[in-house]
Amino acid sequence: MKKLVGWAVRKSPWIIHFNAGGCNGCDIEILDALTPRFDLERFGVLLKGTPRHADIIVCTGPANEQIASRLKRIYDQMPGPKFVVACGSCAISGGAFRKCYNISGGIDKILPVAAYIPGCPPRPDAIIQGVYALIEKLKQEEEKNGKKD
Amino acid sequence: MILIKIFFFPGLLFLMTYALYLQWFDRKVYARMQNRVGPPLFQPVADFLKLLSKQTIVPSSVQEQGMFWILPLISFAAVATSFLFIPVTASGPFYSFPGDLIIVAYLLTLPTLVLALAGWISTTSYSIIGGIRCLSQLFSYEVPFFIALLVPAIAVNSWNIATIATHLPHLVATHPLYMIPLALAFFSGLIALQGKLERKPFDIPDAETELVAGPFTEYSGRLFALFRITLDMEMVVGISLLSAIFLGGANPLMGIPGFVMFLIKTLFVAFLLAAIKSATARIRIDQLISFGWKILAPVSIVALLLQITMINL
Amino acid sequence: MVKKIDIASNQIREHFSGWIKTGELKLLSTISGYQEEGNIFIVYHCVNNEGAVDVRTSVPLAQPVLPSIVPVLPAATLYEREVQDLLGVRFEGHPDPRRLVLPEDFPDNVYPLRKDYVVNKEK
Amino acid sequence: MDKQIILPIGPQHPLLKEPVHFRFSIEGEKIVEADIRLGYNHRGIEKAAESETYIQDLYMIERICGICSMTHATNFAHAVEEIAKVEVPPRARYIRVIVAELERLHSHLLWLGVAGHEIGFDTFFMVAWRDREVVMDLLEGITGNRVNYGINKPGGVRKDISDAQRKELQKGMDILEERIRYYQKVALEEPTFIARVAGIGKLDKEIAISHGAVGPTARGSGITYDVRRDLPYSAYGEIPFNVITSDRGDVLGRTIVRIGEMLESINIIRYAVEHLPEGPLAARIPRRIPAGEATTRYEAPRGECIHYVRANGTEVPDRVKVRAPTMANLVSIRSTLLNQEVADIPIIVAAIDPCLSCTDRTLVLLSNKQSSEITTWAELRKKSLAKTKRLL
Repeated sequence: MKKLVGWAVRKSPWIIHFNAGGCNGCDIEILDALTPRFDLERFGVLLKGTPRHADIIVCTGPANEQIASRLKRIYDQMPGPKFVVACGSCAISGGAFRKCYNISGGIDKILPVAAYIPGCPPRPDAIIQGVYALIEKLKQEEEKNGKKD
Repeated sequence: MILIKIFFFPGLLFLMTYALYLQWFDRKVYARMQNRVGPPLFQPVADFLKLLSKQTIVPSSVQEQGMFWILPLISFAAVATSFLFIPVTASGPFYSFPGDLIIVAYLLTLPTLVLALAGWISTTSYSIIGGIRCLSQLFSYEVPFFIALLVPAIAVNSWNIATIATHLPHLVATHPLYMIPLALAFFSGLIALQGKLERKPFDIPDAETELVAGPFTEYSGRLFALFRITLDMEMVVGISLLSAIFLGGANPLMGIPGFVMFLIKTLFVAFLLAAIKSATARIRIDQLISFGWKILAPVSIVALLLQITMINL
Repeated sequence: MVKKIDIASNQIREHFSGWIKTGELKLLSTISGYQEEGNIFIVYHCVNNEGAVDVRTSVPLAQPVLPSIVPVLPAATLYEREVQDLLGVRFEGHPDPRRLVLPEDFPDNVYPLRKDYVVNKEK
Repeated sequence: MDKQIILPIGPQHPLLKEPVHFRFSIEGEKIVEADIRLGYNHRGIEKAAESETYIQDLYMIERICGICSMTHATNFAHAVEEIAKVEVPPRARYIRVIVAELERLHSHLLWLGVAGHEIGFDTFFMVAWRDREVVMDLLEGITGNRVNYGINKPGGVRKDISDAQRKELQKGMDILEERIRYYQKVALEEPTFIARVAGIGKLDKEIAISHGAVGPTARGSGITYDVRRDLPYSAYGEIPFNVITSDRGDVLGRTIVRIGEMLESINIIRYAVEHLPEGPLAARIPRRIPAGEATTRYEAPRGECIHYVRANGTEVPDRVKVRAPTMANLVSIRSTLLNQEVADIPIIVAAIDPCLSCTDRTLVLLSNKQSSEITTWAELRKKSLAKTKRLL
């Protein structure tokens, strides 16, 4: 039964997008990944409005000080097995804005990040590859603790 | 024997699998119309299982915790029972008695009421407004939907779905003139069904860009899975009801077994719904009410009057 | 090229209301401010019928008060609030002098764009 | 019983790609009061810009906004060139116009798709964005990156346009023109689209002028102000084009203006590609910019964007002020939103095509106190629950 549920979680990752003060270049590319040319729905990925329905939160932007607390709160509202994907070099390390002292220098200072997608902005196919890498990581973790217990 | 019929073939299990299949079919057609690739076949199954395994959060601000849990079950039960009256195989529905058309029609309105209640209970400003919109939308498409159902009933003058399904094709063959009111009724019934299932252009309650997810905003995990599967089952019941009474349901035609005919007709109607969904934008609530009363209701009333006059001719 | 006009700080409102009455002012693009030694310069970037004009005025650092032009020209509401946030210039008569851009938990009367302010990167 | 509910939208909401916070108090479905809270997208670029050289600044200023990065890059480069009194060679000016118009095309197509999405017309979103890929490929061909092109540098341009790319550009323009003509037909005839767009978000001319609206939002209300024609920069003086306006004043008017502008951009690009002059790509510019100041204006896809740069003779700017077009349009949005329907909020907000990462680029300080009196989506929900209970 656990294997079946694991398969289901991997096959239908619903994402919610959170812009933590970025330049919305990455946000456009995420939306672009849903359009006909790159269509994320092939992997069952759906963009959901409320944190209640989402499994993966894709964060972009260097998370400036004011939005950091909101980001944490949205993350707490997400149910069940949830993952964070930091998309774009701003989200990873503050990127072009690392000199501005208002930012907290990347999403991993606030939330446990499961996958990083480098690029400024990453191409839509890089974003798809990132989500796919996260799914692969889930599979390996499952095999690992599958053998353990 | 009866238990197997209830739970397996024409009953629950078949309904759920067919509901998931139709959801996939609908999303695939919708995607292909936007020349996207669209989800793989097993996608709805994966979505359903994943939602079941997710943690269910009930917000503390909800006073009636119990109510929050029961609502999805009520609507699930309502839709499941209504499916028992629909003829799926040539041998007719599981249970049918004169007047089951009215029962099914009312059971179909129950989920919408439950949805409005769910929106009201979860007390977020988004879901409250979503709930209100559910109710205001209810009035604008229920009346045309009922009238549209009446037209074939009057033509065959019986309230029993099974008898309508079997007799209608012969009736139309003998009086080709009946085609006009039946076509009109089918058209308004289809549009009203689109409104009942809250699909575009009538998906006003859970308009994603304004109200986030309307009544569903607070639901997550198992409860949301139940709601989602109920909506799909409601689609299956609605479509098969329409195809039963208008297109002659599951009676075999030139050697094709009844069940296959049932599948072909329902897929045809589902394709129509998906086409409507992809071609239109979401209209506003006041436009919906004016559209419902100024266009949909008159069309179905005209169809009804035409049908009545034709019978007495 | 951009025409430059210098005006004393107390005549700002009359100057702009005059322009609006004669219909000369087509658009107030924005208001920007910078600090130089003892006083803060406020520059009103406008577009008139014949081209771009920068109207500049200055206020002493010790007493940075300027009449607001919002009653005459509503377009300036957000620009004045922004300069107020960042340079600490108080605009008298501004209908809604709430904080615009700085976060709520930002210490009051510390103005980031002033020269004396140093970037304290705690990270 | 007029029950007033506070409907908070933002900072995290499917309608907004970026964090801004609108707070509407509504009665039934009518909006009674609208309030806006910025600051969520604030990175503190201007203070940081004062501690980096002009070249490094250009790298950061270009990333103020993902959709109009060429706007900020060209505008900043113009300001520096004006202070240093450097003459940009004609070929560079033409290449800047070509890339600028390509960016306007992709930005307007993006807006068209998002507007369709806001009113639930997802097919329009998918189709508009699929055709936007044509522009993105052209941009990537010329500048090497889909967004944040990095083609500008103070004094000129970094990359050239080869003859093969010129043919590609012409081919791309033909495909786009045919698609955009189709969108024009859809926007003017498709009943459900028109039903959601006509007559709402009315902004009449006087308010637009007094509230300082710019770009398509102003031109949709009949104001004929376009920086490319009134204060021409780079090669716009030599390229014939006309300014599209409509005096409908509502969201449909702005849609007509934007689609018209797209067709104009195609003609501008075709003209520029044919008349691309020969010559060097950039002029030498000294590292230390002599003291001085410059105010430069640029017609961004969303309206007039203004940069004000002060130099003090060193290689680091003394003051950089950026005002993005959306900041100008935010003042007039309140009047377009009052007593409209809740269902129309997204399309009216989308009608000014807010680009908040531009608006918010000024300065914020790091602080550790965590008290906040204006709260987020979640806390506001608690606030609105308390308020609704009190009012019920």
